[in-house]
Amino acid sequence: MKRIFNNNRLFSFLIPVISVILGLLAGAIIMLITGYNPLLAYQSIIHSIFFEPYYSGETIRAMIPLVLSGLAVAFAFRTGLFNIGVEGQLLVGWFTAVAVGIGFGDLPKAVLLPLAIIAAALAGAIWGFVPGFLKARFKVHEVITTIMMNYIALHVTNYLIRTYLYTQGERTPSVPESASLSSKFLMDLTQGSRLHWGFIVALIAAVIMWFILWKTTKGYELRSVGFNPNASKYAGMNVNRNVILSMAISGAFAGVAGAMEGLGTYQYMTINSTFIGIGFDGIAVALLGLNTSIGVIFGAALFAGLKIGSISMQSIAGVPTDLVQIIIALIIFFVASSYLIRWLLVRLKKGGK
Amino acid sequence: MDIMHILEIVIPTAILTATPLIFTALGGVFSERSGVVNIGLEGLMIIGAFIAAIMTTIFEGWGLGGASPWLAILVAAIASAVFSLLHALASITFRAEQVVSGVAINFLALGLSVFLVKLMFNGKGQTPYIKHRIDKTNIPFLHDIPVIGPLFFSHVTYTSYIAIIIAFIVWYIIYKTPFGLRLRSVGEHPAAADTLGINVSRMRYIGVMLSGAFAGIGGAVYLVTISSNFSGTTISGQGYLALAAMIFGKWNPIGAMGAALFFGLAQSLSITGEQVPLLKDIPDVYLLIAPYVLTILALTGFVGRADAPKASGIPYIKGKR
Amino acid sequence: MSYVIEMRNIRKEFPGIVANDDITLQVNKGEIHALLGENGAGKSTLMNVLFGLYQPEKGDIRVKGKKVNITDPNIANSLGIGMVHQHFMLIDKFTVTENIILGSEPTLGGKLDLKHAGKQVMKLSEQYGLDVKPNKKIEDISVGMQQRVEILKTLYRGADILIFDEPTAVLTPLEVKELTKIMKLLVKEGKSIILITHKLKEIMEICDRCTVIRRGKGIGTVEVKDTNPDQLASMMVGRQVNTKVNDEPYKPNGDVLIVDNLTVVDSRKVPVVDQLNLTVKGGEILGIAGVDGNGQTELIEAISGLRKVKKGSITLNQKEITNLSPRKITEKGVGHIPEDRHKHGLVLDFSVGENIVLQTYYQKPQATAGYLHYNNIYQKAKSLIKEYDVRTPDAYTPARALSGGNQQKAIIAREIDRSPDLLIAAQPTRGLDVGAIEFIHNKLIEERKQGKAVLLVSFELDEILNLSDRIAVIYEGRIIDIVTPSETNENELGLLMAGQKEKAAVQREENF
Amino acid sequence: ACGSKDSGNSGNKDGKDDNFTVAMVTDTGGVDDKSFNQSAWEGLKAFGKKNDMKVGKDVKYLQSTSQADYAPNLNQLIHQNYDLVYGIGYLMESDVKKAAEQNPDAQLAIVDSVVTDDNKKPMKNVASITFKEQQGSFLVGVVAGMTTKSKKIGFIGGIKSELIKKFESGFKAGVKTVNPDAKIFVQYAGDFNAPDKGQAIAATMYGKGADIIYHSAGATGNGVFTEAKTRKKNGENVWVIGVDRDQYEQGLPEDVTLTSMVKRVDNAVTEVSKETQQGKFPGGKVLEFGLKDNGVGITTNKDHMEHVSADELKKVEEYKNKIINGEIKAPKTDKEYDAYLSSLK
Ligand SMILES: Nc1ncnc2c1ncn2[C@@H]1O[C@H](COP(=O)(O)OP(=O)(O)OP(=O)(O)O)[C@@H](O)[C@H]1O
Ligand SMILES: Nc1ncnc2c1ncn2[C@@H]1O[C@H](COP(=O)(O)OP(=O)(O)OP(=O)(O)O)[C@@H](O)[C@H]1O
Ligand SMILES: [Mg+2]
Ligand SMILES: [Mg+2]
Repeated sequence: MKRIFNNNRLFSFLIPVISVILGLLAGAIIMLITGYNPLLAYQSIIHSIFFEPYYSGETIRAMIPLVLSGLAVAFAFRTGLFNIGVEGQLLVGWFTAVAVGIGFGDLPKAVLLPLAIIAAALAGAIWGFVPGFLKARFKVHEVITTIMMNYIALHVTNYLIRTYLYTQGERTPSVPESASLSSKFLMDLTQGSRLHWGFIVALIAAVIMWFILWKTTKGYELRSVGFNPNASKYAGMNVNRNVILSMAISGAFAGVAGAMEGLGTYQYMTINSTFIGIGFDGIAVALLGLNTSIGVIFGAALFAGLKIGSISMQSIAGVPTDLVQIIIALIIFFVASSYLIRWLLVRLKKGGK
Repeated sequence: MDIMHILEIVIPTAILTATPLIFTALGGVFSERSGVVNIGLEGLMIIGAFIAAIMTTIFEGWGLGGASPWLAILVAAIASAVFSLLHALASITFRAEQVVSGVAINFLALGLSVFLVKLMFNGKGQTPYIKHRIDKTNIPFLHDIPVIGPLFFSHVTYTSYIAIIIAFIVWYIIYKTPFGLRLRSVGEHPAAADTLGINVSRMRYIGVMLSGAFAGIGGAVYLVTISSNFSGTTISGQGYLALAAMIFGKWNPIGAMGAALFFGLAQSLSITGEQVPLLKDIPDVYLLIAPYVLTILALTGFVGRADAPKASGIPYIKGKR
Repeated sequence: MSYVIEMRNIRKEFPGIVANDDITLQVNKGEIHALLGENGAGKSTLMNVLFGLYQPEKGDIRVKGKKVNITDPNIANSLGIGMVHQHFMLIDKFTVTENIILGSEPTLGGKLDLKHAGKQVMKLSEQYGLDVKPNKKIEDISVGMQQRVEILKTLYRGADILIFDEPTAVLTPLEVKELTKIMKLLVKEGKSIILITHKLKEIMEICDRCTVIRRGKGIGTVEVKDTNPDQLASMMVGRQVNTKVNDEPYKPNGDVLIVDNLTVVDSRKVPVVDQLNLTVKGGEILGIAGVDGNGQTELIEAISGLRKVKKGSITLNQKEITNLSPRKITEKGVGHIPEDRHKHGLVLDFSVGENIVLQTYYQKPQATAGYLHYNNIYQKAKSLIKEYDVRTPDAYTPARALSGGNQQKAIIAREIDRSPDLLIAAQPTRGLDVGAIEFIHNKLIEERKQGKAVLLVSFELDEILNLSDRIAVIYEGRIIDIVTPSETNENELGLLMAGQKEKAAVQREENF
Repeated sequence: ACGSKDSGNSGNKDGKDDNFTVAMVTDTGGVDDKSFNQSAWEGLKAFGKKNDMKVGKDVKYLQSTSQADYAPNLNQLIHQNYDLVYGIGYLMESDVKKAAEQNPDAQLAIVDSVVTDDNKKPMKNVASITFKEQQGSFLVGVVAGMTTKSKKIGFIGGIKSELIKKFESGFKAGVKTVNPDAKIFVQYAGDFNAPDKGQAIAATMYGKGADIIYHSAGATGNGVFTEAKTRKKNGENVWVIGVDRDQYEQGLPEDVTLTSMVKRVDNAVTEVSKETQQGKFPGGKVLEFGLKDNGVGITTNKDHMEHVSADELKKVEEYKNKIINGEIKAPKTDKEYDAYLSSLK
């Protein structure tokens, strides 16, 4: 019995790995059919993200918001909720971080930087709180409300930027140095990439999520409510409050993801005519990572690597970047269809014996 | 502008905007009623729009003229149904987490369609414009009826009427035919259906593929009535709105249609609002977010708890306890 | 002679377990054949094999002498096999008629012909005395009627071999009687029945023969008229079993629970508990007898804080607990073995260990300042698993993987371990085998011995009669009488439960 | 490439580069956006062909899939030693700036924006290419003002911004100059990618009696065309004025394109590339391409202007000259427009 248990863990670890391999294989086949050179394409990806410091830096930089939005989705998932609203929560977090950074620009960095990040977390939390509250109080399905809240966030942040923080170039002014996560050191280390200290924030967030869910009574409650609200209520937990809390925490992670863009990558916020997509990518990252902290980090790494690598792939092998999107989609499919892989593995094993 | 004049602008616009949503939301109803959550409606719409763009152009090339967009819609329906097989395969046969598989559908549809467009059109990111659209017309005779005529029978496309009629047909199918009974049973309690000899997987495959076909029509209709060409951003969020409409409509075809029309109306109001004296002075952000806020208010206010099919989202595994 | 059903040397494995190991079952035409075994012995599995839901690894099946290969329920149906499942296979949102016709619907020009179907259902139900309301939704009818719908489903498909998987576990005594009548009628009409039950009395009463299985292996088949309950029980468990009776002297101390003038309304605002008064003393087991749906569920939910109290008060140890939160009430010393263990009792996806601390996870030593000590949790779980004989591979196994009886044991371990002043036990032995029942009864009696108050709600009159010190009969939301077990009997209780207080009084006179 | 420290004039010392390479980074629209990305790429391609450069190698573009891609894309090209790297679109401003700071030897150019250093001075190694859209818009405004029957005209913008304001202000000024009584409806869709909104807004404007709509709304404008075509099919006499490039084709088959305001990003890009190739990289300069330099204008294809009478065309020519010789200054902001309006009275 114990062995089966262990095998299961091995399985769950193998599944994403095999999925990635299968996804890349499928991508190669598509390239072959459509007349591109898959070897060159993959080589260019690998070469750039592993051997060109600039792209290594950019990959890690791209990971930062992905980790956080992945955590946001995973956290909600763990508690039985589907947060499609990460995108919107990220936008309000982004805006808030930038606004606080600019608005309180006189504060010393040691105060301002954490303040801006916390404010962003709060903003995201509020944006997540609304669907959570509506679900708890009025039983409104969170999927709809989070979708609606995304659009509201998009328009509201645009409006706020245009009205209060507008500068040339359809964006806010840049945040002062005292609110910036960017680092000369990291930049030089990576030949001028936009890598910033946010990666530490992302790692801390991953630890926090793991800690909350698995080490605290609150996390126990959240998971319990996620699995069985009736039993949780019977056991004395406040189901409604947990639903709300879960969405708020999830939103906070998303808000911090926004702060990373606002204080790190860009140092400002642009008026966005459409969604930026990191929130939706977060769904995929969470799934790739099997909704675990460590998994989310790996998922984000894969995502970021492929995305950043695709720039070189486009440039060197001439393959449109959309192919990366296809590969990612296929990987998600394979992860989702873990049953298939499990089945294949079992077959292989039996055949081997 | 007097009220009537405003309505004459608002209502036809609302109906036009709602039409693709109605089709797609109906698709969602089929899928979810069979017990398969379909977040992939967005992606299925993308495929529909993409195929419609390509096929209309091809049919035009064959000299089919005004029939081209209509035929293209049909092909799009088939293509999206086939594409939705991926979702069916993953979530029914391979027991995938259905939300995940739906998300993958969305990624894949976007990547694949744009990739193919680039391949077909020499690296270009969008298709040429179609020459024959399905245009807004005034319905003969009916549009002369006072009041109703200008509101409901002028400046509308035939696809809108088809959508509304189909909503009723879908309602009939789901609630009044053996097929519908079986479809719902599979979404509510697959094990029970199984013991009665209903092939759960087959019903679910049918549900998902119908959702593919309908979402494909939705995307195609959007293309041939509104956008006229396809690019990666042609469908941006309509699938999610359709999903919301389906939930808003409580998984009921008529309800979904009503919700889609409501979305259309809210959006149309938000656009026309700027041209209406009273609403003009309101900062445009309020009008822009109005449809979404209204939807939330409507859901909290008077729609109440949504009752999803019980087994929706749960893969059926024979004999699992 | 040839059997209507003959299953030979059936073997069925699940990952990690052999559910059926070389089992043989032979059923005569026109008999009621009992299938007896502990929880998890493999009864349901065997029947699911017969019904085509599972494919056996080994063995063959003959129906009416012909070798068959039942690969899915359709084939079973066409062979005339119908099954009433342990967990009802009914669609809540559908009407009775829709549930019955599903899969072989009459149509009229492509449209469902519900009118015709309704008539057919009525005809069938009259023929077999199965009272149902064709146009009601399943979620609105009683469990008994739901079961009759299940039976109708099989009859509608023309089944002449019927499998009943623990049909009486969920029924009230009255309903059980009715079902017994129905089964006898069915047999008279030439149908054959396989009946799974844990109730030896029922077997003795209505069955012709009985096949016993233990841990997946066939033990043998006996003629019921040549056997007795004790023999059956020991065949099943492999040892002697005593049906436990509460024979300790009754020494109640102070009132632990006082329910005063309590009114609770349901979702439609109809009072389901209506100005109810009740007292439970320390050191007593108070049994609540009543037909399902007379307010016992709501009463319990009100006491445990799961449902709002409209009027009246609930007092525990002289402290008012009316409308406190479930958490507060639990902390004040109420334990609750819930009636629906899957819905309320367990988080099936949590490990057994995590379930053990479902109410106490935040307290020391499980946690300090919001930080969980998993070591302590699992240590506690392990010791309880041992003490209460919960059969599970380990404390880390998800509760979902346990058999019903063991799930129930885990709940009972959890609730009793908290040593509450008041223990509410709702249907604590529903669906369990005699071994498990014995164990649980022992535990309840032990609680009483410790001076705790036990509120026992059960549809099993035997259970109520054997365990209770006093029996309160609930009818339409009120306690219409309180009787002592030694001074009453099933007949009187039955009448009281039906609200016939006067007749019951007459009955009592006659008895004594 | 091998730049020299004294910047502004890198490339080969002799001023002529045999192996000159040039590349651009598109914004998310891609090189087929029927707008400035496409135009820029056409310019580059033409430039490459003329100089026998290999398209895809010596002349190349990289497409961005999101705004996060701008920086790595620019860097990719800089690291591949392209002699001149364009960032297309004002959204790339800060990324171009950063790239310019980090790679002082690189020669960069930006379209539609001005890249300044921290002291608000144009950066030395960036050529800023801007256009006087208000001038071209003024001319199509003149056409609209003369053509309208209903005296109601619409303007639909994508997202309200300084850039689009130039289109709006110039256009309105042109209309009012020739048709002071005309009523002009203005609405922004809030989106460059929402044909459905474009269509709805156009429906509203036409519904209110406008017979000509000028759009500056990217793909949102597609909806404007759809609406106009539909109406034309139903017998209404409505028009659209195209933007950025000659949108005649898009008005077919109903033929609803009255004229188009063209923005010759291609010309500008070709020009800057040529100068750079010749060793005269206009780094640190803010280049403003207007009517005079053929940077903006009204469509020149006469066949695509068949609905504008010869007289009217003559008028347009007149105003063009007035703008070129400075007699008329087309307004580019709301304020300038208001001032311009009062000057008309
Ligand atoms: N894990 C979960 N996943 C999804 N929704 C959940 C989850 N847990 C709780 N909910 C939702 O939270 C809301 C409140 O749950 P709760 O069980 O408190 O409802 P209730 O008992 O009907 O309400 P009341 O508190 O009024 O008695 C419901 O909409 C429920 O569906
Ligand atoms: N689908 C399944 N997957 C894995 N194990 C199963 C499955 N169904 C049954 N089992 C296991 O097979 C054994 C027999 O189960 P079964 O349900 O047949 O018992 P039963 O005799 O009907 O018990 P009960 O009296 O509790 O209903 C048990 O150990 C059970 O845990
Ligand atoms: Mg069983
Ligand atoms: Mg049982």
